[in-house]
Amino acid sequence: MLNESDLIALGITLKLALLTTCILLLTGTPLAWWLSRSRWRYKFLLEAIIALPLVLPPTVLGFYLLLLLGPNGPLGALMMSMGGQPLAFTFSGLVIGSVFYSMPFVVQPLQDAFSAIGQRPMEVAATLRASPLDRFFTVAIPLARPGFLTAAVLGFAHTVGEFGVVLMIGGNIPGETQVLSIAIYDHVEGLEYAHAHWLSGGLLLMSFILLIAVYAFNSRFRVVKNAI
Amino acid sequence: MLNESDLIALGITLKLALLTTCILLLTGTPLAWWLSRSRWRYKFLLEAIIALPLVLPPTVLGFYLLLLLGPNGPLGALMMSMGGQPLAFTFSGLVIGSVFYSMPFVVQPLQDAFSAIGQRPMEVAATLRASPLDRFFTVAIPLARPGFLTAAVLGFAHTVGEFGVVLMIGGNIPGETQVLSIAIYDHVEGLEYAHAHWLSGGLLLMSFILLIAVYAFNSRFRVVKNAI
Amino acid sequence: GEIRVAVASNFANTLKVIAARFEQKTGHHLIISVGSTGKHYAQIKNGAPFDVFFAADTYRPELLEKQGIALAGSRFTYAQGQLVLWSPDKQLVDSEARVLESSNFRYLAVANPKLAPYGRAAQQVLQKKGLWDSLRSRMVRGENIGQTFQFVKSGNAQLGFVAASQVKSEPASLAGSLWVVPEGSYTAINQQVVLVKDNPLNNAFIAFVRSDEVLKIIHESGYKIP
Amino acid sequence: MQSSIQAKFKLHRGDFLLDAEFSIPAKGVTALFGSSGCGKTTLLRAIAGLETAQSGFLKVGEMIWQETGYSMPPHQRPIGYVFQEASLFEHMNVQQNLEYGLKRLPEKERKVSLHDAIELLGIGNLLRRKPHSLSGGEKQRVAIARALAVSPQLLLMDEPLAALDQNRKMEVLPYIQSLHKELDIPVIYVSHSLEEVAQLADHLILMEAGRVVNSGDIHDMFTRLDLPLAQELDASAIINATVSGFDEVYHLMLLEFAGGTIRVAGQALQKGDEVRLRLIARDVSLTLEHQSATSILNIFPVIVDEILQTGPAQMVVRLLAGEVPILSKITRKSASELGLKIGTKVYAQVKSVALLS
Amino acid sequence: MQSSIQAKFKLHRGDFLLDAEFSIPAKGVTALFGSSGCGKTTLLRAIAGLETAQSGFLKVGEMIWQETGYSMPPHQRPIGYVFQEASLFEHMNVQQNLEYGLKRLPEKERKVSLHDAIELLGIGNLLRRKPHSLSGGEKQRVAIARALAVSPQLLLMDEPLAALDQNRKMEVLPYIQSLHKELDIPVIYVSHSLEEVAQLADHLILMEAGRVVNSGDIHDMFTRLDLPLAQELDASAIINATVSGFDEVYHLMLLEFAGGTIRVAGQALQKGDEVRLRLIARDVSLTLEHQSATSILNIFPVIVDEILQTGPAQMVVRLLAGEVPILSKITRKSASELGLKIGTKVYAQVKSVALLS
Ligand SMILES: Nc1ncnc2c1ncn2[C@@H]1O[C@H](COP(=O)(O)OP(=O)(O)OP(=O)(O)O)[C@@H](O)[C@H]1O
Ligand SMILES: Nc1ncnc2c1ncn2[C@@H]1O[C@H](COP(=O)(O)OP(=O)(O)OP(=O)(O)O)[C@@H](O)[C@H]1O
Ligand SMILES: [Mg+2]
Ligand SMILES: [Mg+2]
Repeated sequence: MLNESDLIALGITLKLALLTTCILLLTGTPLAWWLSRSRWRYKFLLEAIIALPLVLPPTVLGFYLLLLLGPNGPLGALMMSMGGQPLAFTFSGLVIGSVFYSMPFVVQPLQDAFSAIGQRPMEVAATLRASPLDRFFTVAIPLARPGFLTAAVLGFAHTVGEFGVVLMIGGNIPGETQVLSIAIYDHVEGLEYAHAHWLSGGLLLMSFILLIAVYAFNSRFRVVKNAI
Repeated sequence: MLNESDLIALGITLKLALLTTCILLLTGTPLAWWLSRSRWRYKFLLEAIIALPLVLPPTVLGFYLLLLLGPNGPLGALMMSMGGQPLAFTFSGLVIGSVFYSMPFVVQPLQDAFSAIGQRPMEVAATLRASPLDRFFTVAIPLARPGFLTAAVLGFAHTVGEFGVVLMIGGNIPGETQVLSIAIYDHVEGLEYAHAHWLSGGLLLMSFILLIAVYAFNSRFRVVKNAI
Repeated sequence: GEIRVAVASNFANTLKVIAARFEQKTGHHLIISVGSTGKHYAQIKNGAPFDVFFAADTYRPELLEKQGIALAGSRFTYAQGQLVLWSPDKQLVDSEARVLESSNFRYLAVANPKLAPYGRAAQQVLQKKGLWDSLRSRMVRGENIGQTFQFVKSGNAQLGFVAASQVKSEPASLAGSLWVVPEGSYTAINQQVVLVKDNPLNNAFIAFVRSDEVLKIIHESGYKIP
Repeated sequence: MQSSIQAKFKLHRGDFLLDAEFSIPAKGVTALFGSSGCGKTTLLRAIAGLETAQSGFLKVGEMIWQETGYSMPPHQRPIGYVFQEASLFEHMNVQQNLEYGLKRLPEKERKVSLHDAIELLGIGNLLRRKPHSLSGGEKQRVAIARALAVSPQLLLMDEPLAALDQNRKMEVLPYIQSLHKELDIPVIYVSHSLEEVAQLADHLILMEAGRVVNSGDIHDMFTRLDLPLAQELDASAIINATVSGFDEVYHLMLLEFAGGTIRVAGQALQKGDEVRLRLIARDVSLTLEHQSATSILNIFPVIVDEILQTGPAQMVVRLLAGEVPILSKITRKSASELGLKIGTKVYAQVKSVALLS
Repeated sequence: MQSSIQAKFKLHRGDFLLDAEFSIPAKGVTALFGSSGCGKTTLLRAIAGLETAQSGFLKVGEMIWQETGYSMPPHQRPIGYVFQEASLFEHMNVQQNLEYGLKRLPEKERKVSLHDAIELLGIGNLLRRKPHSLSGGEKQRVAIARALAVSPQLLLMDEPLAALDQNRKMEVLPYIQSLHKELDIPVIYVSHSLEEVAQLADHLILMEAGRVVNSGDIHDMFTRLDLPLAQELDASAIINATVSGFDEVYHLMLLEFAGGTIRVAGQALQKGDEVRLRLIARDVSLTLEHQSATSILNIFPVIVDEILQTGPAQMVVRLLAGEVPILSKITRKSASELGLKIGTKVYAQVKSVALLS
């Protein structure tokens, strides 16, 4: 049913999705926090820019990333001049592309969750000797828990399923940048439907189990508001 | 710069994105509400199922939708037997596919937003004579405002940018199911880069203006929590 | 009247020129849907309303014919793809393609052999040269010949096996270096067309495609005529 | 026959069990009194229909609000509810908060004047403000006005005045009273303050650990030595009296009750008006003789009815002033010096009398 | 030299302007008293450093917490803060809430015993519970304990006892007092209740519409007829006295103050102990002669110092009992009958005396 190359693609997919989700959470959290607290007048510009990559078709976005990161592109040229390697067709490139593309799915729910907390818990923590960083980790993040769950699930699932960007800047190199979504796509395009069904089924099952685990675990930690 | 067929594609895109977003909000809202209030033990199963379509590559998802909706598929056959038309390769088919695919981006933020409200405001409204439906519209929805914004933005942008599903079940028929994202993709594939740049630029600009308008408008209606 | 045509991405631009001609001549309008041949196959099988299908290979039109979805006997080869090894770099590609044995490049772009006939052709060429396995780690694969071209065009892959029609349609590309792969070192890339719906208008269009006028257009676009 | 509110609830909340049963008249103010955590809020919520999954029975007047298998949904119960925390709608300004319930009320059921409530609660200048910019007391006042605006047929108030200052309290309390007097709106009122209860309540429900330990008329409950109330710091007696005349020179009112005449500062009332007075037990001193040349104006003969020692040095004495029970808190020394026994005739000197209504 | 808290704040909140300046000793309890919306919470927040974008100056003891261009961040200020709404962390249980601040405190700075605070506030059985399952009063008690647990060098409390019942209040108040007595923690305490203020405060800051109208020693402030306090319903005098002996038979303590001896129930204290007493103005009656055969135990000679008419029928009289000012509220009729004038010598009968500490 699943051959070796499928398993390798599965491994890469998981690695990519996990890494991307981690990076998204790590970078998205401070960004979302800042967006939720800042009173900067032109904040809405930034908010709009973050959502913008979404409106381009993934392949096209991948195309522009390719132009940007390529040796003739501004970013690629910069990197090369600093002695770096071009990012296209590498796993790192995939990660960058995925992060860029899935950013809004992480930042927006987090921003909403942080906003919903309000000022008060942070003030209370301040009067209890917690430094800004301390209270961010011990109060803001635990209270924003549902937002983190949403952000992680959307970010992870979207990265697993996404393949336009990944295909474009990854180059579909087996063992390196060929992820499961591309493999399934290849099977469908190549009319190997049985194989595609197997792979899709497997992916769905795996994801379902993962999601169930996450949601079931989460439901035990709900913060209840004003029950009395 | 933009020719007639581009404008037609733009029209279809806007129509699709708006319609999809509306349908998503209309169906996602009660679903998210139910998810946020229900204490059903196996709720997490449903939550997982909603997020599931995300993990399949869009084209593959589209493929399965095609199998399902096509004249040989169970749903398509059913519709035919009831005297209906098969949905594949029609605008309605596009809408169904997009709704299905973007559902988690709408349901999750809404569910979070509804959960964040807590019981109290609804109880207060009940003691002020508001029926369940009344208080849902006058209290729950306004208080879940940030969630609606996030849901609408993610849902809309994702539908505009999405093209895998749309390509598969729409068939890229100009004037009918060819949306802008496919048109851009075609131009890139057809090496008409200049045209692709123009279209992408236009799409980005339009979306940017739209997003800015939404966010700027929204920032004037923020609900502030416990400021004193 | 209207004719709905599904066309493989690589032939789309050429078909648009043909369509314009046809419209001019007959006043009939062509609605062109561009896509990958695999996708079109799945769609036609599932009831897509296409009248004519310009595929990128022979396999899928054949299948449709066998399954009785396409009109038996309507199938014929409308163009033959020409494989070239191309680089935007003026110096890189020599007339013998020795560059392939050198380490002067990091990535070689090839279309996915499983999906794209150009990819299969490139595979055959490389296998003949005994390079297929050794170049594996330096090969990036495009889903179709369009993407393969973009890999090279954007400079991320230094060279790649692309279609002659692509290099031709992009005047700037001609400035680069080019090796036209000799015929015979790969199975001919026959692109076939098949009628899905039989009616006079569609037949008229097919007849037009067979006309010399059109053959000339196809040839000028970088394809060979069978 | 007088209409009544009959209730019986049994419900669990974690380890806590509310098992309360009471019957009170469906008029006047009923105070719900008990220590923190005894279940007052839970009981109030049950009455409002906000506690789900409960079994119980509730009949208000002729209407059954709840019985086995049926519970009228909260929004159909003609109640007003002031929550323990102000709970304003954050997305509406003060005016919109106030009008929320009002708008949902048919024109002809509008009896309470929102305008009056706004005036009295001093929130007229806050109407355009959002809740987040209000102070604690301001929020609470808006919440009270909002609950009043629905012209409820039963008003449920959960410590509504805790956040208000004394002066404002003294303005709001009579207004709440007037509600039930003029508009016939019964009120169930949770309070920690005996002073508030004395001021306001006609009826009292005494709670302890989820149960109703006693309920009844306030005059009675306040002066029963077997209830904990008489031992509270603020123990007092509530008596009804009638205005019988005025002392024009000194601006005093003469108030007649079964046990004598009481003089109180003020002249606002009419002859014949009924008033309620509070005699705080520690303000009532006892003498054997009728004393003169004292600033204490109110002195009348009483008979010792019951004596309870409440500490090594303290006693509470229940006195009857012509059948009307009043309390006096005195030291054991005084009691002994005066030779108090049940039946002893003494004079009660009441230093200060609070005119409650 | 005594260390002090000096503050000067000026800040806007919409239309509201806080423009407050005061200097109080950095010891004992300072009450912040004023009507709803006058800016008490805002001032307290400014002291805690929670109001941003403010200009001001704040010096506590020798430390400057804020001056132009500098503001010590809130988490570095050694304060404890009890918010007007309990504001517990919803994601932690009670125990975790209590330990949150404690954990962040170096071992050697831990002076307040969390265990004692838990005992006293009666929240020992709630430790495993989440805030959403607590009653209003329970939440507030946890919040108090949590603020105490950080062993603050300045305790800021915003109406902390509003949600507590009388009995619990009477337990918590002395505890708060003991904090500043035993651990030398100064407290700034917002309250609406003059009773609480009298009970607790050594110092008083009187606020009105965003400004400090007066601040000073509580003995002084309470008996000044030019301040609004003397006209409050609960107007009273606070006096200091020393335990001078016991009446073993009747369990009475004899308390000596400059104006005479006061007898109060109880025997808990040692001879020589300093105590504080509250004499409520309406409990103080005046006679021309020294009366006997009365249950009033405390009678002493005083001289009329000042008289203020507070209504058509009411007067407040400021009396000096051997230099110690006390207040008496009497009717105009009584004043006239007794012929009161400044300098008149009369006897003050004090019906009930509240022993405050
Ligand atoms: N954003 C704002 N716009 C206008 N006024 C404001 C704003 N924020 C606060 N205020 C006003 O500032 C005043 C002071 O509020 P604060 O909370 O300090 O009062 P407080 O003395 O604590 O009252 P309470 O006893 O009711 O709690 C209030 O009158 C409030 O309405
Ligand atoms: N989920 C729960 N688990 C355990 N105990 C609970 C739960 N919910 C409520 N309780 C308990 O029920 C009791 C009654 O709560 P309620 O709010 O009715 O008290 P209350 O009389 O209003 O007190 P307060 O005067 O402090 O507001 C409290 O002791 C509370 O701790
Ligand atoms: Mg309560
Ligand atoms: Mg306040």
